Amino acid sequence: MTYREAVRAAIGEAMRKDERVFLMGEDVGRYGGCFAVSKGLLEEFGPERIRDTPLSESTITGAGIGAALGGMRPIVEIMTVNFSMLAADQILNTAATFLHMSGGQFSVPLVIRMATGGGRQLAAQHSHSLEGWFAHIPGIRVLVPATLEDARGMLPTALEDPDPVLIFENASLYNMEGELDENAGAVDIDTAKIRRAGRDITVLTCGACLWKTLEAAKQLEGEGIDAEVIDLRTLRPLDNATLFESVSRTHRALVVEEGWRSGGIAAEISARLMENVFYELDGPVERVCSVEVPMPYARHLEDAALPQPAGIAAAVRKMVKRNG
Amino acid sequence: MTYREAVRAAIGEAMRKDERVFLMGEDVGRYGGCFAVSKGLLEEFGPERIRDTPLSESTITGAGIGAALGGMRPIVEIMTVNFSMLAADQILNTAATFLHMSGGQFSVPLVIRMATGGGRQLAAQHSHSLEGWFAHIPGIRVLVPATLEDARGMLPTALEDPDPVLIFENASLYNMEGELDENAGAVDIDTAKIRRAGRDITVLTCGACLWKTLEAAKQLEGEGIDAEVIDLRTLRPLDNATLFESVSRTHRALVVEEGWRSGGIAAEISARLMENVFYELDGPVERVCSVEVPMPYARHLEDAALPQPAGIAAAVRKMVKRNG
Amino acid sequence: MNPRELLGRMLLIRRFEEKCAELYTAAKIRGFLHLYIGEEAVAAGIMPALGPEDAVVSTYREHGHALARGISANSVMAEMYGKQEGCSRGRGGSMHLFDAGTRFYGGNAIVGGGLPLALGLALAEKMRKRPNLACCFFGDGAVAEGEFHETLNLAVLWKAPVLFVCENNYYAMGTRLDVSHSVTDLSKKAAVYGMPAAPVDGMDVLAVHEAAGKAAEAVRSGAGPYFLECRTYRFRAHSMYDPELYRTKAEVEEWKKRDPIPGLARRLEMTDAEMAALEKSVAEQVEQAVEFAEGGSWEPVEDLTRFVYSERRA
Amino acid sequence: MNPRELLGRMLLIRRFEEKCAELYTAAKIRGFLHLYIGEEAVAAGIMPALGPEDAVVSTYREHGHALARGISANSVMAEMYGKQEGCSRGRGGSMHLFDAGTRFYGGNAIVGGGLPLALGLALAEKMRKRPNLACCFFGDGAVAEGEFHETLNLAVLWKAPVLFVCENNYYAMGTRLDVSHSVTDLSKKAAVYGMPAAPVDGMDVLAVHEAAGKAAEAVRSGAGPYFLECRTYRFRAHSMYDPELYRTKAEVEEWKKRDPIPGLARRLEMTDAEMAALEKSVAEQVEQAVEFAEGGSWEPVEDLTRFVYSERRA
Ligand SMILES: Cc1ncc(C[n+]2csc(CCOP(=O)(O)OP(=O)(O)O)c2C)c(N)n1
Ligand SMILES: Cc1ncc(C[n+]2csc(CCOP(=O)(O)OP(=O)(O)O)c2C)c(N)n1
Ligand SMILES: [Mg+2]
Ligand SMILES: [Mg+2]
Repeated sequence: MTYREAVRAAIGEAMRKDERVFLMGEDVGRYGGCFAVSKGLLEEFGPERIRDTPLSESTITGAGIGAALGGMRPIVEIMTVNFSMLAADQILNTAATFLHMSGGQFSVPLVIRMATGGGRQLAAQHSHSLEGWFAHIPGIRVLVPATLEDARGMLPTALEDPDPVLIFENASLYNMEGELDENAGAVDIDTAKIRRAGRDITVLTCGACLWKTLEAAKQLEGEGIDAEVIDLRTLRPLDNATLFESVSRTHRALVVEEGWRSGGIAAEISARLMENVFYELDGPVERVCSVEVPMPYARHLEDAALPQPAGIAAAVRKMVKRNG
Repeated sequence: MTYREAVRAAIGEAMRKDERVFLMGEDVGRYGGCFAVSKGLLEEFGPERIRDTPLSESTITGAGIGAALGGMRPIVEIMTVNFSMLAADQILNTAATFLHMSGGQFSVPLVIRMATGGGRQLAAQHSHSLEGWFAHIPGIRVLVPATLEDARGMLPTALEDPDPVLIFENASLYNMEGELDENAGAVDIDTAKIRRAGRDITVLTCGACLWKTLEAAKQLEGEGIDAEVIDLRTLRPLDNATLFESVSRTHRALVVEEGWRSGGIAAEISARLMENVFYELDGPVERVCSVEVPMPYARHLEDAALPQPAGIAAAVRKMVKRNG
Repeated sequence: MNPRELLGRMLLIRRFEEKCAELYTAAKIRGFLHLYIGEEAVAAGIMPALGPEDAVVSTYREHGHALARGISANSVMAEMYGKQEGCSRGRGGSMHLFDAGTRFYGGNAIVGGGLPLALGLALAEKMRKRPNLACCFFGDGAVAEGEFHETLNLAVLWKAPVLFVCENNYYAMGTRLDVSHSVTDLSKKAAVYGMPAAPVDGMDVLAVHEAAGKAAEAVRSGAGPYFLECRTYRFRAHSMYDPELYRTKAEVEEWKKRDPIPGLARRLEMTDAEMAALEKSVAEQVEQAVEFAEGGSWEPVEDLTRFVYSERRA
Repeated sequence: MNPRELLGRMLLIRRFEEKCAELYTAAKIRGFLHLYIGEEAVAAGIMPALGPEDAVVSTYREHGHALARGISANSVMAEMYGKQEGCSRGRGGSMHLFDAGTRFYGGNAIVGGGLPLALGLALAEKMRKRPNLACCFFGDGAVAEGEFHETLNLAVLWKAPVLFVCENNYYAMGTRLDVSHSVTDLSKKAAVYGMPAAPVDGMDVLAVHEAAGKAAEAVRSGAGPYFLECRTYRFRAHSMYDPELYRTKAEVEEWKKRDPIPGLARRLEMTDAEMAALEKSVAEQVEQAVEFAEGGSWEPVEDLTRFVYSERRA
């Protein structure tokens, strides 16, 4: 089973279980989804519930908010995060504020899914990783499923959430193969998870970078460096407890993210570690992020712009040696 | 002279000096500007150069990019930052990427001004401070004039910049009175400035929070605490040198910003201090930011949500005592 | 609804807002205050066409909509005061009146931002096979926003039961209709999406009332959305900060001759005594509302971070 | 431009892109690749109406626009390869062809994103009192975006010299025209803003050529924008990943009968020998372009952060 199929299974099951759930977005129906995620769902559920829309990101998102207020459980697919800026107003000014402005009267049980990430030579307008940036906004929840289990299990939990949830699926993961339990289902969307236990350093990451980090960790293992790898899973709200506990144990932390460095989620985590476990740190928390450049098309430049296992390993090595 | 008049003088002078400069935005002309900033300019320059637009934030911004590419020096006014989300796509995907995507052929000498900030009981959709958030985007420059001098002097320098510059004017400053030299003119837009020298702690801030911080510093002075106050002025790119030098001297740092805490500019500064002056720190860098809540209307709740001098002073006190 | 009731509603809105203006000067009400004075015939004329289960989406100039929808003057006034007895607990203020009981989905301070919401609410009604519609108020200025275009297109494509009510008061802040729009006949703009669209005299509550009834019926029949352009005028400034540089006093006076309230009173041949009685009952309501608001309480500051997220999972 | 030249341009675009498809399979070209095959009559027919000082704003399906505008096949191909000899230095790729020399303001990968740009470019020409126009290409899908509405309104309000060229190929990815638009007559949608708007057979380069000439002249006369809807069809998939589930082979075949290239060749009564000569010259250009790209160089990785900001102040 692939990550793509895990997402598809999650959507299908949710729609079978709850007739309030429907999917809408550009090319989710006849086309089968830009990344073939929703392929076959139109045939099963029909065009009312697998709803193709025109190119109108802002209105699709706003209509999702309205439908959620009206008692439905919409899943809005914004084809990719790159187009989410067109819907930014509805997300920040309406979805995120509605419960509050109404003094608690109206919650917005809306799920917005979007593909995110670079690495496929799609250049400056099609390679963003803005999930960490969206995590700035109070009133929404931000999920980053990195595993098949989370791809399968975060959506149903998100649909149970009374508030708006954004799910970012890294497009480079759709083809990832793996095993998934027959009974795999809803998972929690509150906690970070230790994907590899270790003693020497905590590496905090999410999404596609989880796999790059695990690759780096494996390499480091051969060199006698034992890295703990934490999958953040939820970028808003962050699971402080798990983060702080781990770093208090390993005394070193590196944050790896695919977003641009300045003002990304890595900065926030670094700041929180500073505030909360400063006296546990053997050295400064460091960051490996994307280089702050609009993504270049050329392969070698794109590779250099994105976090890579080698760079992650090098950063860890430097940190562990520094205060070895 | 007021801050408002300083901005107006800057616009007027730029337009007199360079016929490529023009101002466009909602109600900049006949209405005189939502905050009366452009009052009188229509009479002087006429409707071609003080150009009223319909409510179309995305297209106004995009047209500004186009006009800049076409040889003009547009100043686009987005009435307030709250509406900038409607223009986010043009800013992030076009203005910020154009030079790069074109391999250096086309730069975008566009200035976008917007009013920012809360504190006037305008509630959840009209009180944002997103300047720190915008500072995430490579390819743009982000300015936050806090003083009359900067209100007067940053605009002309921004207009000389070949790349897109965003200027955030905190609306609560427009009525601020002060002296301004007759010959006041262009100022640099690269450096942070020490607004109050001090020994015990560095407080880094910008915009309207500068004044709250200076108020706190005054209060602390009476208690024998000598705070250095730095006005960041430019949020992208940050003036690392000034920041690091100061904190290396005082060994303590507090960042104060009006934006929401998670993922704001304060987080980025904290992370940079961590990475660069960790071994100089006597204790963790702390943050005083807005509480992460859509802004409530009621006065007492809004006051509690925003950074206030008392809260800033309390944070400093705690930090200085901790490792006194 | 009979014409006398319509008159009563308009008068309530008028006097309520006059009081608000006073209270603003007294700093009891803060923030932005956008008065509806002059436009009362629209809210008063439209609302009777809606059923209790219909959804309403409004703007920041929504006191009139809220009162006409039946939200109590008490809770609206308390909201303006920022008291927790307000219809949005004091969190929203003048621009964000909300009421679950009447399906009033708020004052929205983002121009045009409510349009997609109404589409979604209507879609929900349709998918749930309920006979309700969503009624969406917005101004002439909002018509220039991209979301107007996107929403009208989708509403027709999906045959969504939306009643679009454009309150064309000829200005968006200081921007005159012909500075906002290359073609000022807004009904024509709406008709091009393939929906029925008609202008109506927004200073004549009976005309609005009739047009709304017809429009709502058409929407409920399943034919899809309907666009009503109510041509009206605000007698007051855009908000309390507006020096009104962009229009002449003479223009305002000309429109005031068409004031919907005395206009209807004349048509109904109301006697002085009848008018006085009506004024008195309205004044009592407004006074009561002020008393209620004055007597209200502040939400404890410890509760600041409530309502960012729901307190229970759905 | 004479019809034979138009034929030559169309053929160059066709063969160039066929080669690109091949090179994509060979992984020499990466990322997204959106082929224009079938739509060549639009680019070939429009461009001759433009002067060298006019500005052009394009989409991600812009190889045809770039070549017809006169950007060399060499530099376009090198761009596809990601080489620094490419027209965007290898930073842009297929979706972001740029060329200052011909005022080609790029491939834009945000649908509808180029519309405001063209408006601004046109405004600059007007304010600078220069006689040039901005020509803006976009698809039927883009017409649904809010920016379409905003831009057309403003273009008329400002009498901006924009030539809007809508390439209506009946699909936006897999979304058929009538799923995108409540009213599928796109010229009608544009006309409502108060500008001349006309459909033209986008499979007939001579018709496009004539219509473009007329339209450009009208724009240059100072009358404001003009909207041309070129009805056309893409013969290939949306991009290289598209399994084309949304349309039938028969539909595609039906349109192929109207292929603009053999169509024009027949009308010009080209002999086999003439066609062979033309093919040969085109093949040489394409081959040369591939050689040029192959021989190009990679930008040093140390230069990664160049072009985020300008290297000099203006
Ligand atoms: C997206 C957005 N842009 C700008 C504003 C500032 N603004 C508030 S009201 C207004 C005018 C709106 O005019 P119209 O839609 O005609 O409504 P009216 O005020 O006349 O009732 C403007 C520009 C806003 N609130 N939202
Ligand atoms: C704002 C935005 N939304 C979605 C996409 C993804 N996308 C790329 S092309 C396309 C279809 C555009 O159709 P149309 O405008 O008709 O142009 P065509 O591809 O047919 O030439 C879509 C949905 C995008 N690039 N930009
Ligand atoms: Mg209006
Ligand atoms: Mg198309």
